[in-house]
Amino acid sequence: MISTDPSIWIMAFFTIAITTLAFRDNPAAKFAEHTFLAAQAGNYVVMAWRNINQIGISGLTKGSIIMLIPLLFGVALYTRYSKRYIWVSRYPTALMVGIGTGVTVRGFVEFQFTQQIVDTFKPMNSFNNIFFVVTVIVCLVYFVYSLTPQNPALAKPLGYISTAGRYLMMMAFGASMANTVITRVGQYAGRIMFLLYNWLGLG
Amino acid sequence: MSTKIVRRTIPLIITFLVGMLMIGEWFLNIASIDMIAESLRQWGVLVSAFAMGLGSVNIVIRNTRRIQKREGTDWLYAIWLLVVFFVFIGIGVGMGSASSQYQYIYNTILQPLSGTMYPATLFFLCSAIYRTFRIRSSQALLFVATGAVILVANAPVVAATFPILQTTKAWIMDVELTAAYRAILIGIGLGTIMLGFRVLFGLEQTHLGREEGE
Amino acid sequence: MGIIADGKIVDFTFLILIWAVAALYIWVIGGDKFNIRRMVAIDAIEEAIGRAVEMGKAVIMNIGGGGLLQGEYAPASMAGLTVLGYCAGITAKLDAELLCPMYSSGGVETIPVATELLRDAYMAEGALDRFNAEEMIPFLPVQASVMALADRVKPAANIMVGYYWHESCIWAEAFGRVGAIQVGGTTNLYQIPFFAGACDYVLIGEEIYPVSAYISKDPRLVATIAAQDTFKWISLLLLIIGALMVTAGNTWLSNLMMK
Amino acid sequence: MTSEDNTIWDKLQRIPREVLYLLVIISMIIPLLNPLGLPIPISPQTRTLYDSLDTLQEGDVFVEFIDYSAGSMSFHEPGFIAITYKAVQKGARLVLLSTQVEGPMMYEIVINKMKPFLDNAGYVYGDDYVYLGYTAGAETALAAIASNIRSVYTTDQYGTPLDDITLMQSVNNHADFTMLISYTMGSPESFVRQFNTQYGVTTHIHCGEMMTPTILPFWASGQITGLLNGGVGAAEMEVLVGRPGDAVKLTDVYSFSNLIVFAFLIIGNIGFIMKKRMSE
Repeated sequence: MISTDPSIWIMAFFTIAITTLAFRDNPAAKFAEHTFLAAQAGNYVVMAWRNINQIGISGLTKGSIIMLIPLLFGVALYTRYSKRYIWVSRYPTALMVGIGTGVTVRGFVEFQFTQQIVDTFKPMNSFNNIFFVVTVIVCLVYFVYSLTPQNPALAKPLGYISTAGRYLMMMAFGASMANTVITRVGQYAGRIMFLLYNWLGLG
Repeated sequence: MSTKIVRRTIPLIITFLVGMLMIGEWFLNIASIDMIAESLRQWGVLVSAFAMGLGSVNIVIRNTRRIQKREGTDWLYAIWLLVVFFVFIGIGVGMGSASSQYQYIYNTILQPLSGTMYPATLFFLCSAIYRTFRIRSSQALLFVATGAVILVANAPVVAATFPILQTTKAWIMDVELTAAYRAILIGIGLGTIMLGFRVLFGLEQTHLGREEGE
Repeated sequence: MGIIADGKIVDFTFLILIWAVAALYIWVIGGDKFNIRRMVAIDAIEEAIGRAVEMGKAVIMNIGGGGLLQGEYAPASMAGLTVLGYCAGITAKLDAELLCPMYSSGGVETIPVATELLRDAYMAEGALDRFNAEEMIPFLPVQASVMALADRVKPAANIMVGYYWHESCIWAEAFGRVGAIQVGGTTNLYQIPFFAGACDYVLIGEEIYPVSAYISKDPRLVATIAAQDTFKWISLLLLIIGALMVTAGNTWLSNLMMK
Repeated sequence: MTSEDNTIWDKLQRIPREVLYLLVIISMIIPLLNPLGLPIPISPQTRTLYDSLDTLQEGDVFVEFIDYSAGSMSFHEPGFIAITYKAVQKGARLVLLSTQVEGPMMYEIVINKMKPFLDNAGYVYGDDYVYLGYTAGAETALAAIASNIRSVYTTDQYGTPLDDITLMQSVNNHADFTMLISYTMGSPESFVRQFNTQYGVTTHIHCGEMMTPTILPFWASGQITGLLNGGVGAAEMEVLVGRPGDAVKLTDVYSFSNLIVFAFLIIGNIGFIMKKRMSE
C-alpha cells in the first residue's frame, strides 16, 4: 500500500527532486537544492551552538575565566567579513592552523612513514612479495621531483622506472574507481529501498 | 612597523608555538606540556565550532543581496532558503537538538536531501564512465581493465560462477593496489611533514592572506 | 622512562632529521642549487588558457572544499590557492575570462584569500579594470549546481587543484561534457581515480605540493622539495636493504625502526 | 553531420544519459523486489574484525564513532547493527559518540531500530551504553578525546553531566577503551593516527568501499585491525553474526548494477575503438 503519511511524501519528493538534478536543471531540483543548503547550514549552527554552550559557556559560568580567550578567538573569526578588521581573524586562524598542523604532522612520521616502510620489509620468497616490494619502490621513484641524476646513462633508466610507476598506479586507480561505483550504488540503493518499501509499500 | 608585528608576526609566532607544543606533547614525556596541550586542544575544538557558522553568515549575506536585487524568480528561492535556515536554528537552538521537534524536521527535510545528494553522484559517475573513461593509451587500458575486473568480481551473480574472478580481485586489492597506494602514502607523508615545516616556520603564509600594505 | 616517549625514538629522530635537512638546504646550501623535474600538468595550464583565449571561452579554476582551518585538508587548499594565483596571472596577461566558483560547504574562509590573490594578480598585470570579485567568484548552492554553470558558460579549460570529495566526479563530468581541457589534482586518494580517468592531465597525490615551488621558483620552497626527495631516496634505500635483510632472515633493521 | 559520423559505432557512443540513468535505476529496483539470496564469500578483512570482536569480555568498553551521514545510511546502519549485536552478545559496554555533524540524528534512527534487542539483552541507557553527542573539531577533537574525554564532553546528548552517568565514571581516556570502531565516510586515517599510532588502542574501521583502497596499506601493516568494506563488508558481517538484513539485500543490487556499469564501460570503449579503426 502506498503511504498516507505526509512526512513520507515530503521525503519522497525531496529524494526524487535531488535525483532529477543529475538529469537536468529544473525548478524542483533548484527548490530542493536551496532547501538542502539552508537545512544543512542550519544544522551546522545548531550543532555548533551545542558545542560552544557545552565547552565554552558552561565552562565560563563554572568560573574558569580562561575560557574567555577561546570564545573571543571564536568571535574574532567573523571579522573576515570586514575589510578593515580582517587581520583580527588571523589570530584564530593561526591558532587553528597551528593545532591542526601539529596534531597531523606529529602522527605522520610513525603512521605514514616508518610503520609503512617496516611493513614493506617482506621476505622475497614468493612472487607476490617480490611484486609488492618492487611496486612500492617503482611507484615511489615516480614521486621524486629533484635530486635526480643529470647523467643520461642514469636518467634514462630512471625515466623508465618512473613511467612503470605510473602504469602500476593507473591499475590501482582503476580498482579504486570500481570501488567507488560500488559505494555509490550501495548508497543510492538505500534511497530506492526507501521509495519502494516505505513510500510505495512494495516488497 | 608595530602594526606589522600585531597583524602578522604575532599570528606567525602563535602558529609556531602551538604547533611545536602539539608535536612536543606527542614525543616527549613532559607533564607540563601535556597540560598546556590539553587546554589548547579544547580551545581548538571550541574555535572549530565557531568556524562552523562561517558558511552560514556567508549564506545569509549572499541571499539577502539576492532578495534586494529581485531578479526574475531567483529571489523567491532566496527567501525560502532563509526561512528554512531560521526555522532550523529556531527549533534546534530553542528546543534543543535532541528534542522530538528537531528530530522531526531533520528526518523529513534534511535526511532525504542529504541522503540523496551524495549518492546521486552515481549518475554523474555512470555518464563519466560511459563517455570519458576511454582507452586512449596503454595506461588507460590498464585503468579500464582493473576497474572492469573489480566491478564484475563484486557482482555475486558472476563471481559465484567464475571463482577466478575472486582470486584476481583479491590479488589486485591486497598486492597491487596496497603496494601502489603505500608508495603514494609514503610520498604524501613526507610531503605533509615538509609542509608542516613550511607552515610552522612561516615559509608558507597563505592561510594568513596577503600583506595589505602593512 | 626517558624524556622521549617509548617506541617513538626513531620517529622523533626522523622528524628532526627531515626538518634539519630542510633547514640545511634552505639556509646553508641554498635552493637555487636544485632543479625540479618538468611537471607536464602544470605546463599544460598555460597551454589550456591559451586555447581558451583563441576560442573566446572562459577558464574555470577551483580549489576544492578543504578550506584552510583543518590541518588535514589545509595543505591541499594552499596548493590550490597557489595555482589559482598562477592562473589569474596568465588570464590577466592573456585577457581571458576566469571564473573561480565556490560552494557553501567548501570552506568559505578561502573566499577572502582567493579574492585578494585575484586582485593582486590583475593588479600586477595592470588589468585591475577587468577585475570584478562578484562575477569572478560565483557562489553555488551545492556542488552539483555546477552542471548549470557548465552548460551556461561552456568553458574551454577547467583546472581543479585542492582537496576534493564527491564533487571531483561531478565537476570532472560536468566540464568534460562541454569539452573543456581538464587538469586535476588532489591529495584525497580515493578521488584521484576520477581525475586520472576523466582529466587530460592529472597531478597524483603529493604532486600538488611541489607545485608552489615549481611555479614560483622560490629557492626556499625548492629547497624543501629537495629535502623531501632526499628522504625519498633514503626510504628507497631502506626499503631495498630492509627487504633483503628480512629475506636473509635478519630482522635487525625492522626492530630498530620500531623503537 | 556527414554519413560517416552516423555509423553504429557513433551511435554506441551517443546513448543519451537519461537512458543510462534509467537503466541503472531499473537494475536496482529488480533485485530489491525479487531478492536472489546468493552466497557471500567472507573476506580476510571482515574475518579479522569478527575475530577481534570475539575477544571482547564482559564489561569491556567498546567505543563506537557514529560518523556517517544520511548519505551512507544504507550500509553503515546494517554494519553498526551487526557489530553492535556481536558486542552486546559479548557483554561489552558501549560508549557512542560522533564527530560528524549528522551523527546525533543517525544515532536516534539506528538506536530506535535496535531498542527491542537492547532491552532484551537487559541493556540500560547510562549503565551499559551511552551516547555523548556531537563534537566539532575533527582530528583535533579525536586527539582531545584520546587524552581526556571530559575536555570536550561535559554532558551526554541529553544534558546529563558525565559524572552522573554510571558508565562514564570509569571512562576517562584512551586507557579505558578496549577497542574502538569508526563508521566513517570522512577521514578514517585520523582515527588510526590519534588512537592506534599514539596509544596502541585496537582500531577498526567501517568505511565506504571507495575509501578502502586508501586504508588497505594500514590494514596490511596491522595499524588497523578490522576493516569492514562498505556494503560488501556489512553483508559479510551480517552473515557472520547470523542476522542477514539490509546489507545482504544490497549484495543483490550489486549483482545487477555493477554489470550494468560494466556494460557502459565496455560499450563506450567498443564504439570508441571501432570508430578509431575505421578512421585509420
